[in-house]
Formats: sequence, structure tokens, C-alpha cells
Amino acid sequence: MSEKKTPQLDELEKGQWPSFVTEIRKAAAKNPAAEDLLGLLERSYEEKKGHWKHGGIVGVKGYGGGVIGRYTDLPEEYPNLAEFHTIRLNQPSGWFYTTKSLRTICDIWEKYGSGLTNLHGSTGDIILLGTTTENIQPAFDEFSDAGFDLGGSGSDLRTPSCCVGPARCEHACYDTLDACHNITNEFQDELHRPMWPYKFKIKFSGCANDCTASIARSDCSIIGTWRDTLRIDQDAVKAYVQEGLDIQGAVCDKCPTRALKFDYKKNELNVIAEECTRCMHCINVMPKAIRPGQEKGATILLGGKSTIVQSAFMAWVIVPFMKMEDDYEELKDLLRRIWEWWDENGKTRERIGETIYRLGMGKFLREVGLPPVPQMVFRPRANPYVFWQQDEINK
Amino acid sequence: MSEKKTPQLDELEKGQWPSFVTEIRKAAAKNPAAEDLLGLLERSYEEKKGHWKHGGIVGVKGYGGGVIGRYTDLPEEYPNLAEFHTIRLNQPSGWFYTTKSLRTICDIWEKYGSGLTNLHGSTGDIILLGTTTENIQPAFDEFSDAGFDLGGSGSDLRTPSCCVGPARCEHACYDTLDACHNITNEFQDELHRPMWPYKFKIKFSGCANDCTASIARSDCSIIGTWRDTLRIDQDAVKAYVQEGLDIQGAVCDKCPTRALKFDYKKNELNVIAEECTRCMHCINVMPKAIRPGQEKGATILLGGKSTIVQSAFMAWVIVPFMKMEDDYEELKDLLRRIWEWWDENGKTRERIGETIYRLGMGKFLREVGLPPVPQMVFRPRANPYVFWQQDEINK
Amino acid sequence: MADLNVNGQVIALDEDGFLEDAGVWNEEVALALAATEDVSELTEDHWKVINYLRNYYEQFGVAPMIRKLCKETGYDLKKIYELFPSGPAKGACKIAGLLKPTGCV
Amino acid sequence: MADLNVNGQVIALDEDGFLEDAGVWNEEVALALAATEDVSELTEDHWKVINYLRNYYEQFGVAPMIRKLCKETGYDLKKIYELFPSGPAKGACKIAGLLKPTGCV
Amino acid sequence: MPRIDAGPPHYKEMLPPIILENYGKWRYHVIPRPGVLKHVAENGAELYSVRAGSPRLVSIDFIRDMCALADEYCDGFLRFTSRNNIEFLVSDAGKVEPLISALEAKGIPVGGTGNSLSNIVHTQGWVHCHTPATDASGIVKAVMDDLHEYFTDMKLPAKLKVAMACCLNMCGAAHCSDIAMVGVHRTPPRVNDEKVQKGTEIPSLVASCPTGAIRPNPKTKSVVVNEEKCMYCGNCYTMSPGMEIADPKNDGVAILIGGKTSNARTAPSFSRMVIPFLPNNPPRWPEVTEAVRHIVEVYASNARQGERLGEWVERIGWEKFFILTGIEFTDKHIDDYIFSRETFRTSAAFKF
Amino acid sequence: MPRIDAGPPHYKEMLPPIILENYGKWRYHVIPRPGVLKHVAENGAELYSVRAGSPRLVSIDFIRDMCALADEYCDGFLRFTSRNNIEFLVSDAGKVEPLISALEAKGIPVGGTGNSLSNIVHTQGWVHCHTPATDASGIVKAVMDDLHEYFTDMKLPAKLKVAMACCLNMCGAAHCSDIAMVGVHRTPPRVNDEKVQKGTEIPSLVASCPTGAIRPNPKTKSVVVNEEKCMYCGNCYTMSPGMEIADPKNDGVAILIGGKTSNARTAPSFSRMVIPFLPNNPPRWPEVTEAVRHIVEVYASNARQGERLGEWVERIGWEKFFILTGIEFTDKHIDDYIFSRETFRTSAAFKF
Ligand code: SRM
Ligand code: SRM
Ligand code: SRM
Ligand code: SRM
Ligand code: SF4
Ligand code: SF4
Ligand code: SF4
Ligand code: SF4
Ligand code: SF4
Ligand code: SF4
Ligand code: SF4
Ligand code: SF4
Repeated sequence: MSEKKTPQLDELEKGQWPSFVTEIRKAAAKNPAAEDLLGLLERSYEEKKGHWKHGGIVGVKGYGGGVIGRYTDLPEEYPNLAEFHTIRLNQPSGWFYTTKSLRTICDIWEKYGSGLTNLHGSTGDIILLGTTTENIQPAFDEFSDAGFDLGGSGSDLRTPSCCVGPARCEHACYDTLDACHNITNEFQDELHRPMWPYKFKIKFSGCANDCTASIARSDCSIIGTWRDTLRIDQDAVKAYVQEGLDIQGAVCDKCPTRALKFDYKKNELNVIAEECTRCMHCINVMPKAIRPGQEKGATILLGGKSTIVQSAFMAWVIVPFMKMEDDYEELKDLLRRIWEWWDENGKTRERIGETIYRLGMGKFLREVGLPPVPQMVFRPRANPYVFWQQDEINK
Repeated sequence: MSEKKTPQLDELEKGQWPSFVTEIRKAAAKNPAAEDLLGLLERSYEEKKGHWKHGGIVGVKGYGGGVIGRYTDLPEEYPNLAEFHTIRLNQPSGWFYTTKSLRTICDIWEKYGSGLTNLHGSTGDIILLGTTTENIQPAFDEFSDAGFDLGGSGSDLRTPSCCVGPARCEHACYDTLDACHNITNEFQDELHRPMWPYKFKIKFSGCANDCTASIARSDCSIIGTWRDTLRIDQDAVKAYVQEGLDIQGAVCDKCPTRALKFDYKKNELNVIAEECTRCMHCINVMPKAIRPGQEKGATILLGGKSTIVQSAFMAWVIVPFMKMEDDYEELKDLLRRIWEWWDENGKTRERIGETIYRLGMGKFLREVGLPPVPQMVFRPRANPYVFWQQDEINK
Repeated sequence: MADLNVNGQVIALDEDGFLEDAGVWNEEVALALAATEDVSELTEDHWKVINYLRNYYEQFGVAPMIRKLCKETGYDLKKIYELFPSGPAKGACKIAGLLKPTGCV
Repeated sequence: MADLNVNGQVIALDEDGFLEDAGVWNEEVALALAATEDVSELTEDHWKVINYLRNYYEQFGVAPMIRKLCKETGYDLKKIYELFPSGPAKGACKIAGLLKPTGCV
Repeated sequence: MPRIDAGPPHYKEMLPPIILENYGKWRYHVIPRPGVLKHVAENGAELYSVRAGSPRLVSIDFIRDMCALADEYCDGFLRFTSRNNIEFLVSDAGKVEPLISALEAKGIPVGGTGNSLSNIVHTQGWVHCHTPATDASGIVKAVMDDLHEYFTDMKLPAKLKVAMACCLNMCGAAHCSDIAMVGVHRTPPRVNDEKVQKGTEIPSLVASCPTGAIRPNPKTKSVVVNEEKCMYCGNCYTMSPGMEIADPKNDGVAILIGGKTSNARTAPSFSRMVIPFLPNNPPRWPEVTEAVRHIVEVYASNARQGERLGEWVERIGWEKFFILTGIEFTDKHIDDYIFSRETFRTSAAFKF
Repeated sequence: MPRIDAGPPHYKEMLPPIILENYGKWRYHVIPRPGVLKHVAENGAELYSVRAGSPRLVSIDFIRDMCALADEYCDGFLRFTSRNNIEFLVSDAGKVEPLISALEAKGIPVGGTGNSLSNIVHTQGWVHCHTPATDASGIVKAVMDDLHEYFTDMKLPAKLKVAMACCLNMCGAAHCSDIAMVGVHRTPPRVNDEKVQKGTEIPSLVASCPTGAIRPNPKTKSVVVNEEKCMYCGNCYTMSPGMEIADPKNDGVAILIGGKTSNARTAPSFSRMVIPFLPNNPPRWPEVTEAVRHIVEVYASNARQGERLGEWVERIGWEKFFILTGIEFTDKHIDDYIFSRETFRTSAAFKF
């Protein structure tokens, strides 16, 4: 079909890595919007600038989020991109699919959209790239019938995501897939109807390796851990020695707290339980010989986000250890209290981490009812600027 | 003389550490202001509060600083403390004295003051505690005749101080006493006539042990260092081995950059020159065997101050290496440029470190003409918020 | 999006169906906008929300935060979505003739 | 410090010799204050400094920074000390009837 | 009527039998070859995951192709990773090699496991977003072409996580990656008074500027920008269409390095600026690909085994990093934003 | 006429001959016994420095006494250290012991060298300052009495630098000490409108408050304090006599630990809050002396040889420190000021 030349994009069909241009071209063969996209993108490559208008606010009935409105600033030239909205579908926990479910998505998207997707968006959603205002509602209706629902956008709970966890990983300290699914379903209202100062992201990682990068990428990061002692299988240790692993160098010397002692003579490895900070390093290197302890749960961290505006924040510990059980009631209750506090105290477009930074951890902890513990900080304050409460001073 | 009871202070004449109360009592035997001070202090101990009025501004002719005005808020009861000002005398470099010079100070102070002193004030001055407005000028006149001069106070250069350095320390990488004396004399105007946004302190330490705590306690910290390689005397190393020093454990393992390699067989210690950060640790433990290199000079750090108001600042590197030679012209020139910039840009009561923090190192470096080098930072910025200059962008 | 025809007067809308010129808003325009957002009639409840939004905007130059809207009108979010199926931003603000909410999506 | 006697009127000074009540300042008072600070007469140069200080204070509610004083009057610090031997704070501000400088000593 | 708030499909419907049977009972894993993970369950069951690279921006044709492979080799089950790779879940060991051949025949690389470069987390760029300073997919394609061998082999000292974000919003969460490429502006926004008047909540716009560079202008009912104070973050444009900041002549890419999010050994850390600006040179951004390759190569040949990029730099010191790479250090590397103080070298110990 | 700007006496006039001769030519030193440094010059010359404790606040009688000793044992030369100890510069080895005896006879302790507690750097307190929240000399005396043995012996793991500052201005530079005692207020200033009206530049006063708690009150021509925002720093009082903040019922002492300024091994570091408040109980502040001794003892019995207090705590982790000492951790330990963010534990790795 396409007669238009795209010399720059053509360059990106060369090379060994699979090409997104080839993908757009495939879609363009069937869909005029995708075809226009090739032209528009080539134009951007020439001019070194984007051609999408600012903002856009479209959606489906009953929801306040889940769709990103998008219009080109060159509708005359690229009429099929006059409306080119994105639909965010909530992925299943752990990004597992049957081919059947994926094909269903493809079929619906072929009907209502450009045929282009992102698997996945950076928050975790299935991103369906490019449809018209008119098609949004019918597309949603069919996705809904097929068992899919929208993800988050706007100042709401964003689509939670989780690592592969117990489905395929020996390190998982709690059931990340179940927790993610459960929490997502519990907070459908918060996910679909924006009501807060800004967005709020939750990510679930089964251990401190943090394979969802939750500590940097989510307001609430839930990282699996254990309270007792990691378990060492001495036979497996000996097997590693025989394979030639330098246990002292590759494991003990790299343990951040030097909690591991290797006995050369006996080929035995022992841990000083109270020194271990459960960083996962030794377990990573020797998964056959070392495993997490048995009293498992998660550490809850709060406040992660990227650079805009007040600098990037890494999430920090607010609950050192929480059991992930009883339908996650403890976690749900905590989240509700946090949101209530944030909603009451946050400014527009202020992430929870920024609100706490502005108002202080002390106030946050007191008002949310969390007990202060040294695990919340790397180190105590370096200044003596303590706020005293009315009931603590002598009248 | 004193009939007044001081039961609380009496308690502080007990115990093994020499007592300041005993000292005040000695002075009180000859001086009524000192006697009143005992009473006033006892009263403070009873009431748990101070009895000095706010502020006070007194001085000598031609100077804007050097005297701290002080009046009690109970002049009726303690008439001899109605005026009880402090004179700051500039100590000699390194706090070295002949008994003759100290006696001279005592004699003059006996005549014009309470007979009480601090040897020394926390900035380094000889602190003469307690005199009247009337006595300030004549006291100064006599001190001046005896070869002493006032130190700093107010928004001026504060009395510089230095470590014992080459006078008695094998580690000194430059002549701290000479530098301190020279700089103090060069900037007498800045020392005696406040003219800046706030105070400015300089301290000189001969090596990274920083025995004047300059990095925390002075706006400009001048710390001796060397550019080449530390020198190791292998015979002395062997002697330490024989004395039983655990070189691997106490020296090599504690070297922050692991720059030292100990050869057990040869009893030889070697350094990887480019890895060494000249922290002084190994030299401290083995002064007979290890010494600084031969190409000596100093690192210049800027911005140190204590907690009020914007938090404590530790000084940071602005010139990694400067030779301390040629009458310190390079240092003087730099100081002048820094002061000029600060005076132009600083707000009232804003220390240089705070001004730079507020306006940015980039602006400071560009305007003061200092070349940016990685030694100025532990690590580069974590955000992409770079300011571009007009000549760097495409018009 | 197509323009709006209110009693013969053609009123310009942007792509998202918001008023191009907020100055032309009046109650009839509101009614016409409501129709575009699946709101068939504007009840007292609707007007309470609309008026609150307009007053707040007039006073502060910004739309209120949702929490405030709920608190001050006494309607919870569920109720707001019942009144305005496309929600407070796309629905209520549009009908109230406020600016298109920007920012966070 | 003793009070000041200006043409028979007794004017209260604080311990440091600053006016207790800045409102009583006038040129004669200035002259009397000058005497307490080893300034025997107030020349045109003196008045330039005094007037600058008073005007600045009136406008901003604070005394100017020294750098500003020097820049605006055109006198360097040396000259200021020649005019007011006890310096800009204790000398010039006092004679100009400004508040006692607080803060940094 | 569609169902409302039904939530995502249940993950259990998506799991292959071998996972359902061994759920939470995996014992350990090994990496028999690049791109293949072998997980062994307590009962001895073995699952092979074959990891394949994807451009992420894919057509439904591509998805259907992958589904066909999954049907053939994995009984119709597959997953995607948190870095947008595809994982084929093979329960029959004999099908691993044939699957890999089939993938390679389609030009789909297998790799990204263990000490390799994995897929680049990235964003929309000129393909779909309104605020980009550069494209995302294009740079990613160019860089992955260039570093292909590091994806298919495991010859790096440790895992290498590269991210790309097309503007400072950093949707790619580039702020904690081993290497981050970030689209940056370098000139202040140009105020379009008409658009600000018509389409903007002025108080929110003013409040959006982190450096306080924007002031309302009551006369024009618009705003003015103090250009001295602007550091081109683009946050004002997010708030208002009237604050155009895209500038083809000056937009480009910054490189930050040394971040990580895992807690293994060292605490998670932010990426840090090493190259403040490289020009936008589509379609292949040669300056960017070269800079990234150079950093990867210096890292690969200097770091110790098991050392993440940031761990290596922190051990040798950033001053040494600039020497080893030959990258020029400028005032732009020195932080001058809110948390600058903690980056200043408050110590006299450093390397020359 | 006095000389103006003549500067301090030249240090060379103050140096004993042995120093003049060996200036810059010292080769090494040893510590033959606590309180004595033996410096050996390249030419073999030996200088003994005998270090004696001083209360710092001393009378001229005391100085004359010390001069008498210096005349007798050191040919009339002595110095003071940066921590206010006195050093007698003895060039005749035979005079060291007699000097020590003479000092001890006068009740002057000899020590403070090597791995000992040295003198406490401190400030004016109720003796001379207008802003103190507590006394300085009194607490120092009480603590030094209590820890006397650590001054005269060298039985600590490393040097121990204790500082005392009587208000948050921290003239004692307590912010980087192994142990710091700091006078603190706990209630907001009480505005005295009259004093503010008469004696205060209101704009400077308003600007002085780091948390923006002070607003001008045009009606009263004074100011009002938002008590919620006040953290009792006292900076406003420094600016205005009308902002009285001393409060006998609530003023007291906070303890911070773990700072250092030397660059040896680890970078200089700030002291950190471990006890937010202890009451002012003159004359001997038992709560303070006990707390300090307790911390010293836990440190002494747990740290490794050569480890400064802060190095020890950083190695074991602050969470462990609170367990070992039994000090209660509260919300007051968590920073909520400008640079709080860098103190938050942005890591899932910690000890229970
Ligand atoms: C689609 C997606 C990028 C992608 O290609 O994958 C995306 C796209 C946009 N993001 Fe994002 N963000 C996406 C994940 C992220 C992430 C990563 C994450 O969630 O792990 C971040 C960093 C983490 C964080 O939340 O801090 C992120 C940080 C932002 C920010 C800055 C927020 C902040 O507080 O730092 C903005 C600006 C805003 O909210 O106004 C933003 C805004 C946007 C907008 C809506 C543009 C805007 O200014 O309004 C982009 C729409 C693009 C479009 O037209 O399609 N996006 N955004 C990601 C969502 C897909 C999904 O749902 O799965
Ligand atoms: C006398 C001395 C304490 C002592 O007992 O030794 C002292 C005493 C005062 N200092 Fe100081 N400071 C003294 C060394 C310090 C130090 C230590 C140092 O210089 O190494 C510091 C911390 C380092 C620094 O400069 O940051 C220090 C930080 C302050 C501050 C806070 C300044 C800041 O920016 O953080 C103030 C408040 C001010 O300047 O308004 C202050 C203010 C004061 C005032 C003038 C009180 C005031 O608010 O106006 C005190 C007068 C007491 C009196 O009546 O005698 N003093 N002051 C020290 C000076 C003696 C000398 O000249 O040798
Ligand atoms: C599949 C995936 C989880 C998922 O749900 O999708 C996953 C899976 C595994 N991760 Fe991961 N990680 C995955 C993303 C991550 C991330 C997040 C990211 O890349 O954005 C991280 C944190 C990144 C960081 O620190 O910046 C991550 C940090 C780790 C680590 C810690 C590495 C380190 O030493 O710093 C390990 C342990 C190891 O490999 O030794 C680990 C280990 C593992 C193991 C070995 C766990 C296991 O026993 O099954 C899995 C195979 C790793 C491999 O590729 O060699 N995984 N892993 C993700 C694959 C992404 C990809 O396609 O490349
Ligand atoms: C006399 C004095 C310098 C002066 O000009 O007055 C001095 C003298 C020496 N210092 Fe110091 N230091 C002196 C204050 C300091 C300070 C500043 C302070 O205390 O406020 C510091 C930094 C404190 C800090 O880090 O918080 C200081 C940190 C050091 C260090 C590094 C210790 C460490 O490992 O952290 C050494 C090296 C050592 O002792 O191994 C050192 C070493 C030395 C040596 C051994 C240097 C030498 O070879 O002559 C001297 C004898 C030390 C001893 O007492 O055992 N000196 N030294 C100061 C004595 C103060 C006192 O009366 O106690
Ligand atoms: S975070 Fe831990 S549990 Fe989850 S996939 Fe990674 S290694 Fe496994
Ligand atoms: S998990 Fe980490 S801290 Fe614990 S023993 Fe292993 S390596 Fe050490
Ligand atoms: S700072 Fe260095 S040179 Fe100066 S006294 Fe201390 S150890 Fe010696
Ligand atoms: S001076 Fe410090 S860094 Fe250098 S070799 Fe010695 S211990 Fe290592
Ligand atoms: S990083 Fe910026 S330009 Fe790229 S998708 Fe996110 S918001 Fe859009
Ligand atoms: S780009 Fe950022 S800094 Fe510049 S005016 Fe806009 S919001 Fe402010
Ligand atoms: S610390 Fe405070 S109270 Fe003590 S002398 Fe310094 S300014 Fe005065
Ligand atoms: S004490 Fe400090 S915080 Fe409180 S009002 Fe005064 S200046 Fe502000």
C-alpha cells in the first residue's frame, strides 16, 4: 500500500535486533493508522521532534482512567492519526499467558485498533497503541467480555505488578502472584477512579533481588524476606567446593556484613544469623546450598518514584517484616491508612514520598500509626531539630 | 571575701578533674566581678537558666570586631557584672607560648579584667572573660604594646588557627604555622573590620588526620597532602614485624582502597601508588616505616560549618592540590576571589557553603574561575537537571 | 470532536469535547455538553457538583482535588460516577465548563 | 551607659549607647551620639553615610550590608572607619539612629 | 453492559501444568546456556525457560507468531519478563534446542540471562508521547544492534541493566539502571500566551516549576519564565500545552550510569550523570551507541567478576572512572539541585 | 596610639630551641606512656611532650602556676592543643617523670594521648553566653570526673573525641564528634512584642527562621510564631531579644554520637542523634554522665581495636547499636529536616 518513502526508518530495519519498524510495517499492511504512523515517525526522525499534541482526555463509562488520549498535530497530513489513543489493559500476575488469551487480545485489537501493542508497558500493563475515540468503548466492552479489564492512569492506583515469584523461582519468600492479584482486585475502585493527589504504584518482589525493581519504581515496594536464619545444606556446599567455586572469595568476602564463615578444613559454611541482612548475595551464588529461612514474609517500603520533580526517591523501609497471610488484611489496612493520610495532606501532583519528605517521617508515623524502628533509617538524624509533642513537654 | 553560699557549685569542686569553679573562686579572691560571677552562676544552677542579656556591641577604635559585649540581666544584684565583656586575643600560630608572654597577658588582664580566661576559645583565640566598657580600650592598648592583637568576631574573617604541624609532627605536609601566620597578617583588614554576609573561618591542618578538625569547623579547610607516592622504609617494616605488629590486619585490611600489599614471605610492604587516597591510616600505625611522599602541598576545601541554620555542612574539595609556596599567593588570590563572589551573592547571615549550595557549584566554579574536577565530588549528580550556558546551545 | 449546537449557536469544542472558549458557558451549554457525556438530564445533584466546581475554580483558578469535591458536596466518589459516568475530570469538569485537566495520566 | 543630654533634653540610651527609642532621633541627637563615638564633627561625608543608612532602613526595614553601603556611598571600608572609628555597625548605625545590629558576633 | 471492576484474568488460568504442580516448590536453578534457565523442583521436575528478545513495540502478527511457537514447543504457555523479554516455558527438555533454532530462524535472539546485557526497558518517544526530547524505540534498536553479542553471551562481569527514557519523566525508570539513556531538553519553554490563557490553570502551572522559574503575568493573563532559573525539566509542559519545550536543535540524550535496584551485596543506588548531552542523530544515534559501547567495554575489561557497573565504579572511585573512560568531567556533572550536598566530596581522601 | 592590625606575635618567638632546630625534621613519634609523646627528629633529637588536662576556664593564677612548672621543667616553653590540653615541651628526658609528679601533686591529670578520651571541647554556657540551653563547663566537669580513667589510660579501642555545646549554634563543633552533648530547647520562643518592636529588624527576624515559622504581624508591628512549625533552634533569638526561648522546665541536653573529622580510613562524618533529650539536673547532670559512660562502655567492650566509635556503629549497623545499648528508638531519631532523605533506609537489607 504505502507509497511514502521512509529512508530513515528503513535504516532501523537493518541489524540483528528485531526491529520495531518492521513491526509497524506489518501492522501498516492491514491498518491505515499504523500506515500513517510510519509516515509521521519518519517525519519526526527528519525534524527531530515529536508530532503529538498535548494531553487528551478520553475514556470509558464508569472509569476515570485506563486510556491515554492522543491526537497528532498534523491531522491533515495524517488523518488516520487524528485520534490515536492508548488503552492500558491490566496484565495477569507475573505476565503469564496462554496463547489462547493472547490471541483473543490480538483479535479484538485487530478489530478496534491499530494492531500495535507494547508487551508490556513500563508499569506492567498490556499497552494497546492507537485507536479512535469512537472505538474505545466497544473495544473495552469486548475485552471485558473476554475477561480483561483496564489498568490505571491518572491520579489513581496504578496497575500493580509482581515478579515471577513462586511460579518459577526458588527464592520467593511469599506468593507474589497471589498478593498482586488479590490487592489489584481489592482496590479496583482506587485503580479505576482517580481520586488522589497523584499516582500511586505498587510492585511485588519475592525477595531482595527485587526483580521488578520495585524499590525504585513504585510508591509501595513489597519485598520478600525472612525473620529467622537462612538455611545451609552442607552437602551441597561440599559439592560446590568440588565444582571449584571459590566460596571464600565469591561468597564470604562479598557478604556485606561478613556474616559467613567458611571452614576450609571441614568445607563447611556457617552463618552468624543476627549479622545477616538477607541481601540474597550468597543465596544467588549458591542456590543449591543456601536458601532463605522458614519464617517468611515481606518488608514494606514506601516512597519510590523517578526524577520529576523533587529528584528521584528510592523507597524506604516502613515495616521491616510483615507476614503475607490472612488475605493480606494487614497490608490492605496499612495501605488504606497511608492513602487516607496522603489524600488529606498531599498537594496536587505530589507523590507520597514527597509528601512525607515535606512533612516529616515523624508526623507520618504518628498519624498513620506506625511504630518507629531503627530499620527505617540507615542512620539517625545528624541535626538536633526534634519536634516535641504537646504531651511530651512540661507545662 | 565571699559570704554568699554556692552549694551547687561547691559540688563541682569535688572529683578528680580540675575544676573551673575552683578557678573562678581563685579569681574571685581578687576581683569583684569574678566574685559576682560565682553568685550569678549559682543562681543559674538553681534556676536552670542563664542570666545574660541579649547581644551587646562594644569595641575598640578602628576595629569592628574582637570584643563580645555582655551585660547581666540582674545588674542590681550583681553590679560587678553589669558589664562583663569578652576580649578575643589572636593566639600565636600553634598555641605555642613562652611563659614570659603568658605572664604578660596575665598581668594586663589582672589590671583590666576579671582575671578569668579560656585557654582557648573554640575558634582558637585567647579568650579574656569579663571586663567593662571603659576598660576595653586601655586593655587593648596595653596588649597591643605587648605585641598582641585582637582576633575576629562578627561578620568577618575569624581568627585562623593551625595544628602543631612541622613544629612537632612528622606528618606535616606543609608549614601550617607559617601559613597560618602569613594568612592572618595578610588579611588583617578582613579580620578586624567585618564586611561580609557572615563569618568566615580558616583552619590549617598539616595532613589528613586534620588535628584542627578543620573540615567540620572552618569555611575554608586547608589540609596537607602529597601528589606522588608515600615512602616505605622496608627495614622499618621488618622491625614492626618483629615487634609483633599484624601488618595485614591492622594496616592493609584497613586501607580504604586496599592499596597496600604485604608480602608475608619477604616481610615487604608495597603500595599501589595510584590507588592510595592519602588517608594517613597506614602512616599513623607505622610512622617509623611509612611517610608521606615528597611532592607536598595541600587540598583546599570549602564550606564547613556547624548546624545552624541549614544543617551542618562539612567542607568539600575545591582544589585537590595546591603547592604551599611563593608566600601563599595562589591561596590568597583564591581566597580573594571567593570572598568577592560570596560578598556579591551571599545573603545576610549566609555562610559560604550555604550560598554555594543555594546557587549551585556550577555557578560558583564558573564565576570564581575554578576548573571543575571529579575530586570535588564523591559522585556525579543523580538527576539530569543541568543548566546550559548561552554559548553552549545552538541558536 | 464535532462542534456543539446549542439553540442554533455553534459552539467550538476541542478534540476531547471540552469548550474551546470557556467564556461561552451557560446553563444551556452545560445541558448540551451533558448529552455528550451520557448525562441525559441535569438534576439538582448534578448542579450542586457543577456549581461547586465553578465557584471553586473562580476563587482559586484551579479545579478542586477530588477529596475536596467529595467532602464539600457530600457525595462520595461512587455517587459522582453515578451522576457523571465518565468521572469528575472528563465528565463533571467538562459539563461545568472548566479547563481540561492536564497533567497526570 | 549614661543617658544623652541634647540641649537639655535627656535622651535614653541602652547599655551599648544606642537610642532606646529610635523615634527621638534628629540631627542634633546625631551630633550628640557622634561625640560618644569619637566623631567630633559631622561633615558632608558623614551625612552621606548617615542619610544612606536611614533611607535604606526606612525602605527595607533592615540595615544595608556593608558591601552595599560602600558601593552606594562610594566610600571604601577604610574611609568609613576614618569617618566612624568604631566602624559601620557600632559607629555609623548608632549615630544614624538605627537599631542595634544583632546576630553574628 | 461490560463488567466493571472485574480485574485482570486470574493468573492460575495462565500457568502451564508443570508450574501449577510445582508452584512454590522450586529448589534451584542453573543456566545451561545463555538464554536458557533450568529450574529444578523439589520433586525433581525440570522446567526450561527460553528467553527471547523482543522489540516490545510489536504487532499482533508478531504476537501470533510467538503464540504459534509456544503452541508447538510449550503446550501454549509463555510469559513476558519485567524487562519485556519473552519466556517460553518448556517442560520437555528435548524441545529446547529446536525452539531456539526456530526462534533464531525468525531473527529472534535468545539470551539475556545471567551475566549478560538484558533487554532495554524503554518508553514511547516519538511513537506516542507528547513530551519526548528524543525517540525511544529507535535508540534502543540501534544500541541493541550494537551490543547484540552481550545479549546472546554471558561474558560480562555481572548483569547489565540498560534503560531508556525519552524525557525527564523517566517512564523507563532509568534513574536506577546500570546504564541509562535519557532524553533531555536544553532550552527553556517558549510561552504561548494564547494557549496558556485558554487551556491552563495558572496556579497549577506556577506551582509545577521546581525551581520557581515561572511567575504569573497578570497583564497577559499568562506567565513569564525566568530563563536563568530554568533547568529544562519540562514539568511545566506536562501542566500546560502553552509551554512548548521541544527544541530540535538542542534536544538530545544524556547518559547516566551505576544504578541498581537489587539489594544483593550493596544497597540499591541511583544512576549518575556521566555524559550530560549527546545530539539527536536519527536514525541510529551514532554518538549514543558509541558512548554506551565504550562504557560497557571499559567496564567489562576492568571490573571484577560479579561486580555490577556501579559497584565497580564505587570501588575504584568516580575520579578513576573518568580517567579510565576518558570522558571529560565538567561543571555539569556536579549536582546543583536539592540533594547536591550529599554528593560533594567532604573528605580529603581521593585519587588524583 | 596602639598599633592597629599588627597581628599576633610571631610563633617563632614562642618555640623552644629544640623545635627551632628540628622544625620540619621530625622523623617519628612513640607514646612511651599515657600523656607523653616522644618525638624523634631526623638527627636523633628527642622531644617529650607531657599532655595535661585543663578545665579551659582558668584563672590567671592557674596560668602562672603552669608557667612556673614550664620554667622549671621546660625552659619556659609550653603550648596548648586544639582540644585545650596543656603540653609541656620537655627536651630533657630526665625531667619527664618529675614534671608528671609535680602536675599530679597539683591535681592536674596527665593523659589524653593515643587511644584515650581527650579533653572535652566546649563552650560558654551559663558562664558567659546569652543563648544557652544548658551550662557547658559544669557538664564537662561532671563527665570528665566520671570518665577520668579513660583520660589517664589508653584502654579504648581508638581516640575518643567528646564535645559539648550549650545551644544549637554548636560553638563546640559538636556536629562531628565521637560523642556530642548539645544543649537543646523544646518549646517555641515567646514573642515579647515590645522588645521586637524596639530592638529588631523584622525582615531579618522573619528570614532567620529555617522552617518559616515566623510571620510579621503588621498590626502589632511585631511577629507571630506558628508553633507547629517551630523546632526550637533558637536562631530567632540570636536575631532578636524579643524572642525568648530559654525555658528552665524544658531545656536540656541531647546526645549525638559517631562523628569524626579525620580522614583516616573512613571519610569525616557527622554525629547522629541517639538520645533526643536528657533533663538539666545541675550541678552534676547524672542522667547525662550516666548516658555518656554507658555509651563509652558499650563501645569499649564491643568495638574492634583501632575502630572509632562511628566506624564501629556503621559496621554493626545502627539498628544493632540500639539493641546493644538498650537505648529506645523513637520518631525523634528520624530526620525530618532538609537532608532527611539521605538517612532513610532505601534498602531491604537490615538486621532485625
Ligand atoms: C506508557 C508508559 C511508558 C512506556 O512506554 O511503557 C508511560 C507513558 C507516559 N507516562 Fe509514565 N509511563 C509509563 C511508566 C512510567 C514509569 C515506570 C513504572 O511505572 O515503573 C515511571 C517512573 C516511575 C514513577 O512512577 O515515578 C513513569 C513516570 C512518569 C512521570 C513522572 C512521575 C513522577 O512523579 O516522577 C510522568 C509525568 C506525570 O505523571 O505527569 C509520566 C507521564 C507519562 C505520560 C502519561 C505523559 C504525560 O506527561 O502525561 C506518558 C504517556 C505516553 C503515551 O502517550 O503513551 N510518567 N511512567 C508507561 C506506562 C505503561 C504501563 O501502564 O504499563
Ligand atoms: C567563645 C566561643 C565559644 C567558646 O566558649 O569557645 C563562641 C561563642 C559564641 N558564639 Fe560561636 N563561639 C565560638 C566558636 C564557634 C565555633 C567553633 C569554631 O570556630 O571552630 C562554631 C562552629 C563552627 C562554625 O563556625 O560553624 C561556632 C558557631 C556559632 C554560631 C553558628 C554559626 C553557623 O553558621 O552555624 C553562632 C551564631 C551566630 O553566629 O549568630 C555563634 C555565636 C556565638 C556567640 C557570639 C553568641 C551569639 O549568638 O551571638 C557566642 C558568644 C558567647 C559569649 O558570650 O562569650 N557561634 N562558634 C567560640 C569562639 C572563641 C574563639 O574566638 O576562639
Ligand atoms: C524473569 C525475571 C523476573 C520476572 O518476573 O520477569 C528475573 C528472573 C530471575 N532473576 Fe532477576 N529477574 C528479572 C529482573 C530483574 C531485575 C529488574 C530489572 O532488570 O529491571 C533485577 C534488579 C536489577 C538491578 O539490580 O538493577 C533483577 C535482579 C536479580 C538479581 C540480583 C543481581 C545482582 O547481583 O545485583 C539476581 C541474582 C543473580 O542473578 O545472581 C536475580 C536472579 C534471578 C533469577 C536467577 C531468579 C531465579 O532463581 O529464578 C531469575 C533468572 C535470572 C537471569 O536472567 O539470569 N535477579 N532481576 C526478570 C527478567 C528480566 C529480563 O528479562 O532480563
Ligand atoms: C596536639 C594535637 C594537634 C595540635 O595542634 O594541638 C594533635 C597531635 C597529634 N595527633 Fe591529632 N592532634 C590533635 C587533635 C586532633 C584532632 C582534632 C580534635 O581532636 O578536635 C583530630 C581529629 C578528630 C576526629 O577525627 O574526630 C586528630 C586526629 C588524629 C589522628 C586520626 C585518628 C583516627 O584514626 O581517626 C591521628 C593519627 C593517630 O593517632 O593514629 C592523629 C595523630 C596525632 C599525632 C600522633 C601526630 C604526631 O605524629 O605528632 C599527635 C599526637 C596524638 C595523640 O594525642 O596521641 N591525630 N587529632 C591535637 C591534640 C588534641 C588533644 O589535646 O587531644
Ligand atoms: S525477586 Fe526474588 S523471588 Fe522474585 S523472581 Fe527475583 S529472585 Fe525470584
Ligand atoms: S544473605 Fe547477604 S548478608 Fe546474609 S549471609 Fe548471605 S551474603 Fe551475607
Ligand atoms: S594534622 Fe597531621 S600534621 Fe598536623 S598535627 Fe595532626 S597529624 Fe600532624
Ligand atoms: S594512606 Fe590510606 S589509602 Fe594510602 S595506602 Fe595508606 S591506608 Fe591506604
Ligand atoms: S519518558 Fe517522557 S516522553 Fe517518554 S513516554 Fe514517558 S512521559 Fe513520554
Ligand atoms: S522546564 Fe522546568 S524548570 Fe523550566 S520553567 Fe518549566 S518547570 Fe520550570
Ligand atoms: S553554643 Fe550557643 S550558648 Fe554556647 S557559647 Fe555558643 S552560642 Fe553561646
Ligand atoms: S526557634 Fe527556630 S524554628 Fe522556632 S521560631 Fe525561632 S527560628 Fe523558627
